[in-house]
Amino acid sequence: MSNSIPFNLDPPGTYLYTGQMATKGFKLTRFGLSLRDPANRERFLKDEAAYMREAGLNEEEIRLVLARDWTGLIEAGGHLQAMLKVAATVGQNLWHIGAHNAGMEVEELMRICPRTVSALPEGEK
Amino acid sequence: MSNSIPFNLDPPGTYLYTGQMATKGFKLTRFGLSLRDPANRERFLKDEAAYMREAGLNEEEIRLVLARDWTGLIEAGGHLQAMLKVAATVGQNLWHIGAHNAGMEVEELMRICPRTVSALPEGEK
Amino acid sequence: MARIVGGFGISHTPSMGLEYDKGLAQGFSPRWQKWYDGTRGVKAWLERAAPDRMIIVYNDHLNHFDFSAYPTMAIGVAPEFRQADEGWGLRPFPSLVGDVDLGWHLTEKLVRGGYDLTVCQDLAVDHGIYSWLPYLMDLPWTIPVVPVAINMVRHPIPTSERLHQFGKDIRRAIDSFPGEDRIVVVGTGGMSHQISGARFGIANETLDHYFLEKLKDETEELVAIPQEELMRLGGTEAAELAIWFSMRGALSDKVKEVHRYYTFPAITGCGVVVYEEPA
Amino acid sequence: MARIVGGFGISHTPSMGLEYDKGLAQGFSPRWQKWYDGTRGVKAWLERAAPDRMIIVYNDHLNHFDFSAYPTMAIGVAPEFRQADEGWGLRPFPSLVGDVDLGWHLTEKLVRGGYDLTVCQDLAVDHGIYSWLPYLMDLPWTIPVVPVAINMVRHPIPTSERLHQFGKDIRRAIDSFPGEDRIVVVGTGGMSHQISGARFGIANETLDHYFLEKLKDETEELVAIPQEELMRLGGTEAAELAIWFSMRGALSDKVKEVHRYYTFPAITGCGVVVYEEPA
Ligand SMILES: [Fe+3]
Ligand SMILES: [Fe+3]
Repeated sequence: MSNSIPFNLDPPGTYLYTGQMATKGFKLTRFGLSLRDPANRERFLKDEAAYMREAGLNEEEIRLVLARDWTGLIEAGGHLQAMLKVAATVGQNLWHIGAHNAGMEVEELMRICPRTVSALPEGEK
Repeated sequence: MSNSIPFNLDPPGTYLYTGQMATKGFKLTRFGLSLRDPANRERFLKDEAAYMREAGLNEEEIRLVLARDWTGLIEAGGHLQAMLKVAATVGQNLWHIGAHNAGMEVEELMRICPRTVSALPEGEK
Repeated sequence: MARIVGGFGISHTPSMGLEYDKGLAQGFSPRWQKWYDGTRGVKAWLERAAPDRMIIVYNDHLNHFDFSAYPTMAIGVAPEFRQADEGWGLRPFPSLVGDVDLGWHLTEKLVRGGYDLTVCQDLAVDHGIYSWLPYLMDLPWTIPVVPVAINMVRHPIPTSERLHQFGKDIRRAIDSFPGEDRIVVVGTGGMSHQISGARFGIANETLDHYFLEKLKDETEELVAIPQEELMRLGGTEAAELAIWFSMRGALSDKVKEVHRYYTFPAITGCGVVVYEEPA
Repeated sequence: MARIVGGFGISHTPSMGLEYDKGLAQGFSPRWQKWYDGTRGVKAWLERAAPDRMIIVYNDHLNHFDFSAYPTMAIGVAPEFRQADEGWGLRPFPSLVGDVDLGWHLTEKLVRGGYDLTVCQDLAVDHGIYSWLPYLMDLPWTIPVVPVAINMVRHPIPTSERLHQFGKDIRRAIDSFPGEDRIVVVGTGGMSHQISGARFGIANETLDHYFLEKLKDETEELVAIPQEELMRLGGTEAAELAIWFSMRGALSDKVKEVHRYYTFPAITGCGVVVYEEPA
């Protein structure tokens, strides 16, 4: 297995998005998705904290966004697709999120991707 | 069978709300439901035709609303529940819609309701 | 393991709620007084049953959802469910307390079991629940609820067979819900009535009594009645009776009927029946 | 009677669409050029197949729906479906033409047949469809489409068995659709990839080839693989492969594979396979 990618669904390798996560991150996800609207993107960029407070985020969630702590945001229940809207709005992209999640620099991650593994369902070869 | 109520689902006795009706009356229904919001009710009452034009209704639909032609509106695909919001906004209620549908005065309809019938599924007595 | 201790089927109509508010303020009309009196036994039973959680299968009337996206089956999973403004302002009642834990548990079991639920983390509830809850449960409302909304406003609607099976699968899902909680399942939908077309006001009390009589032990016979037949005889809105099958399906064969009442105050058959599981 | 003339399964990713736009404007990157070349056979087949209508089973990525009401299965029934703004503006493509007649026909058959579809009369479509349609079909887009969106963004998602059966039931529904129309069914979902967590970028080409190899004749074997296993080996987004089963289920046992291509340009397995029904 290259890059020692584990074949399991446990964090920090994988954050499975479940109902419990959706409850925990409801406001965070809603906030991220609000940035699908160009007018909201503009308002957010003018004053990030104010926009988030209005969206009902708590101080910890606001801190995570301001710090671009993508891993913390995903752990807090922000759905990846919603956090991706936040990243895009602040001039980052999926690679920034991935690099933060994988604990490496963007360039390093881009260099090692695709991270080839080779395995088939049990009983197959 | 009292009031000669027919045991079938054909118009004008019954207007079954199907997908085709929902397509035909999409804007009309959407307009009616917009009046669930008090602010919209106010705007509508200020200038009914203008509000409806903004909601994308065509001239015939606007005419039907202005005429409180509840039967015509239902035939045009306006869902009863949505037309009920229109009625409530203009100071009418379910009885006005029912009386218009049944072709009688409100008082007359109220007097004969409940319009008792007695029948069981086929094969039962 | 959690268990279902009983359930009830009950009609709902906007007037049922509005007349109650009016009655509290300025005295009840005799037509409606009967209904509120007739449901007191349900309230007493509910206090005895002492549920820790409730599942309410009901239907929305275009008061929350609209046709941009109208779900055939939607489950509410949120800490609270506010009251929907039906177009004439809010009634003086608080939000429902939502049951997030049971909501996700049911979602998991039912979606993986073949129900294509739309999961609502934000849901406003209309007279489908608000028209009867205020006189069946004292304030403050503390028992957490999982509301399940079934499409009854546009055809096609789900079949009676499916709604009955849905109840059975709710029961199976409860079997694997951890803890010792007592759960009550409610099914609510109008009995005979029709509120549009020239057949406005049709009232088939015979049909409603027949339904209440057979629901407990001759369920399959009722389920087999084509929904068209229910609408033909009892008015289009009588199709909502199919929702009661979910409640019935969630209960066992051994239930005892502990309360039943029926009246026809104005343009809708108003009925209720309560079933209790053996201890 | 209408009939299904074939179908295809295809990956989708946002970059697949964005790289295409960039490529048109300033030349294609070699990584992506391969993919656009590899899909030319699909375009040629589609022209030969000359469908009158198309059914596309895909998934939304929180670009239209949100968690206030996220459907497990939603069907679009409207005259047109606009493109969703995914957060970085619209791409220069028109709306899809919607197939209202087939949409309601499928809704009727499928809801009455036990699928709890959320019916969307207003629906914006994201890269689930827009990332591949522009290079498989010349403008103007005139073939009316019924889009069906499957939840893949939050667990629980529907089982592979159900999605496979869903395809079979689409086929049955088509059998009763009047006319002589030719219908193509598409299933689109990512192949191996994972775009969050420390496993970001996982690429299991072995798994993807295995899937493409078995989909036609050893469908049941693939359907039996737990979705957890697909995610464990191919990344969480590999669960979207289950959507391909709906396409496969809608086709007969007699289909011929007429095109297949696979590459791995960046962080997602990009594959396509086309099946044609015998004439
Ligand atoms: Fe109702
Ligand atoms: Fe996808």
